Amino acid sequence: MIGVVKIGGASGNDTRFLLEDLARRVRSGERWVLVHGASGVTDVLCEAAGVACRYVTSPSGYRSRYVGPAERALFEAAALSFSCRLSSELAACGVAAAVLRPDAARTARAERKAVLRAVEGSRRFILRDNYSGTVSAIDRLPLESAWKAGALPLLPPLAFDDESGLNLNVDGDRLAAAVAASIGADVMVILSNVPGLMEDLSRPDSLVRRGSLDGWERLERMAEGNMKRKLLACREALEGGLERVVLSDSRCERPLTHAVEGGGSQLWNSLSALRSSMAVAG
Amino acid sequence: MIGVVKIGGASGNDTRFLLEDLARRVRSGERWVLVHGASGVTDVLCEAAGVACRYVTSPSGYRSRYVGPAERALFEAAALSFSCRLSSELAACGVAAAVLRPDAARTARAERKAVLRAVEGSRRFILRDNYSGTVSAIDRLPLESAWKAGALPLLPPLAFDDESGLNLNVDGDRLAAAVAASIGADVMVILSNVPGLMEDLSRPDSLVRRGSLDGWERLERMAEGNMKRKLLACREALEGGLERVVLSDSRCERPLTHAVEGGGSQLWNSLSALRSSMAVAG
Amino acid sequence: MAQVTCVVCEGQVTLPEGAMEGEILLCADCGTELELVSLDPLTVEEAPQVQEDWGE
Amino acid sequence: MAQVTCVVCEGQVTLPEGAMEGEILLCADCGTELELVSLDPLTVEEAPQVQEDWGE
Repeated sequence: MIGVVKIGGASGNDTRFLLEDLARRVRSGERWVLVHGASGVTDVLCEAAGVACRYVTSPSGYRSRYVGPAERALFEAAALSFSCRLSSELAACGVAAAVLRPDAARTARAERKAVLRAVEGSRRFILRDNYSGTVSAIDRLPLESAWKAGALPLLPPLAFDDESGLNLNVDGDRLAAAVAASIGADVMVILSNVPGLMEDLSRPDSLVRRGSLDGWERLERMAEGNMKRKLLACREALEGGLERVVLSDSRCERPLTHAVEGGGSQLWNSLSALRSSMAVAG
Repeated sequence: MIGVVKIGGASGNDTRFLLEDLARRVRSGERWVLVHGASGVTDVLCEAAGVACRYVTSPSGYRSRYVGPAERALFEAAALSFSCRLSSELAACGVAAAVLRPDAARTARAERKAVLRAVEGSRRFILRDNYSGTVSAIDRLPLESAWKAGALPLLPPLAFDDESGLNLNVDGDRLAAAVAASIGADVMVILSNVPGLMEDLSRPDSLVRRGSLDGWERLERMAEGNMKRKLLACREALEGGLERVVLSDSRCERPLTHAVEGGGSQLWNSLSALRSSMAVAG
Repeated sequence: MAQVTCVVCEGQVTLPEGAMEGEILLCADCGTELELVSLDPLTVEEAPQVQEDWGE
Repeated sequence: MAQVTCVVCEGQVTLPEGAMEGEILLCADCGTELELVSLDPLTVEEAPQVQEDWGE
């Protein structure tokens, strides 16, 4: 089994359940890659350093963090510190995690969104010194040499931009999707603090249990805010060759096993794959 | 062989030689702990975040970085990012490094120097919100569980302060000494960009090849600036039970092997130990 | 109110109150989108078209 | 020049020009070291003795 699991980057997140579950599966011989986000821990570091977080909105209404030179440096440092927290907790579970920093390990490359348009009320702006990026390429070699050394590859939400020679912050979910496609993973699991894709966020019993690329518009219509980006990442993984991706809850006891064994929202690359999974589930 | 190696934290440092040498020795079955400094990378992050570095001088003339709440957060993040750089480069050499972050792994504890006295010209001050610390205790268990998982323990210059619940920045050399004493290391090697302890910094041929606790005052008189602290760390390791510590140059091809096999300044815990080493060296 | 010359049709474009560097101005005469690249000296260029929406 | 009362001998201690919070003042009467803990209100306490020199 080769899998990719993505978790959030909030400093308060209780990652113990996930890391124990992941460590158990790694020790049993499964090959995993752990990708994490960093927005929560970045806010904490920006505040400590007295750097105000600025948000900007794209012409089509997407609200994102503005990443100038100072924010980039803080985002990178916060993301890597969170990687160290996860690697320390994994070491305590008997698993060696190899934190792969993209400028050193060249795991992920990014294209910088150097020119952006933003709107503020009725006014519109061109942003030029933005340092966030989109993942453009993955090199699987460093991941494989980490496995060969008996380690779990652990990736912060960063990718290397040859032009600027800097690590840019990228969307962790889409980085996980690009990695999953590049290593031909059997499954990608995105864990967050919601049960999965919800038809109606106010109704806890409205979890969408299954979906596939064939009915993707229906899923997209339900998604709100961050879930839109998670769905985009899921589609990129499925179109990148994965048979299955799962959106599931990180707050249960064995969150990874729960997701792999059918919990949360199971999203398949085709209707037929979805049907055969139901036949198997019986 | 159980060893502890300490390297500097300047962002420009070329760590390739050292990491390849260390990886070779780890793959051959030797047990090592890698400790690193972070002052260089901290300056880079402070500058990027627009936080000015402030230095203060102690009543007896020691000049140190002032570590307030903002500086502490930046120092911690910069130190951990440098840990990730080393772990990525080690992964490329086929060695899994387990970055141990003290608040998560509880490897090292610190006592906060909460009240400091500083001088500025003729004026004297009490500094109260200082967040640097002195190493007070080491727990060897996380180091051993990292070895058991086949990983190289990698420690940033941080230690956990139970009272504030924060990682404090500590002197990397003295952290290495405390770790070496706690695991009963055979040798501690401190690598930096000087050949070792020099009798006269302006004379490249004035390397002190050997010394021991018995003639320590003579060594201390020669040391200037940072070397004073490195010598203090060496004495703490020798008084902590080590037989030998080495101050050597990180800029040669196999810097660790060069130091272990007799290069740089070899400092012994007693004159007799020094003499028997010379007999063996023949 | 400060004015600047449109680089396409040379019409006069009025700056809004508190205009900032990077702001996009619309030339009322020819409809070109202009980027206020510098306030001192007052300079505009045609605003670049950004390919994808960076939410994607 | 502002003055503050020494907490040990109640003598009057003159503040130096541009005195800052945390500054150590010497009471000329009894030789006690005073820490200027607050400028507003003007408050001093006996300055703590710091055990080791933090260079060690």
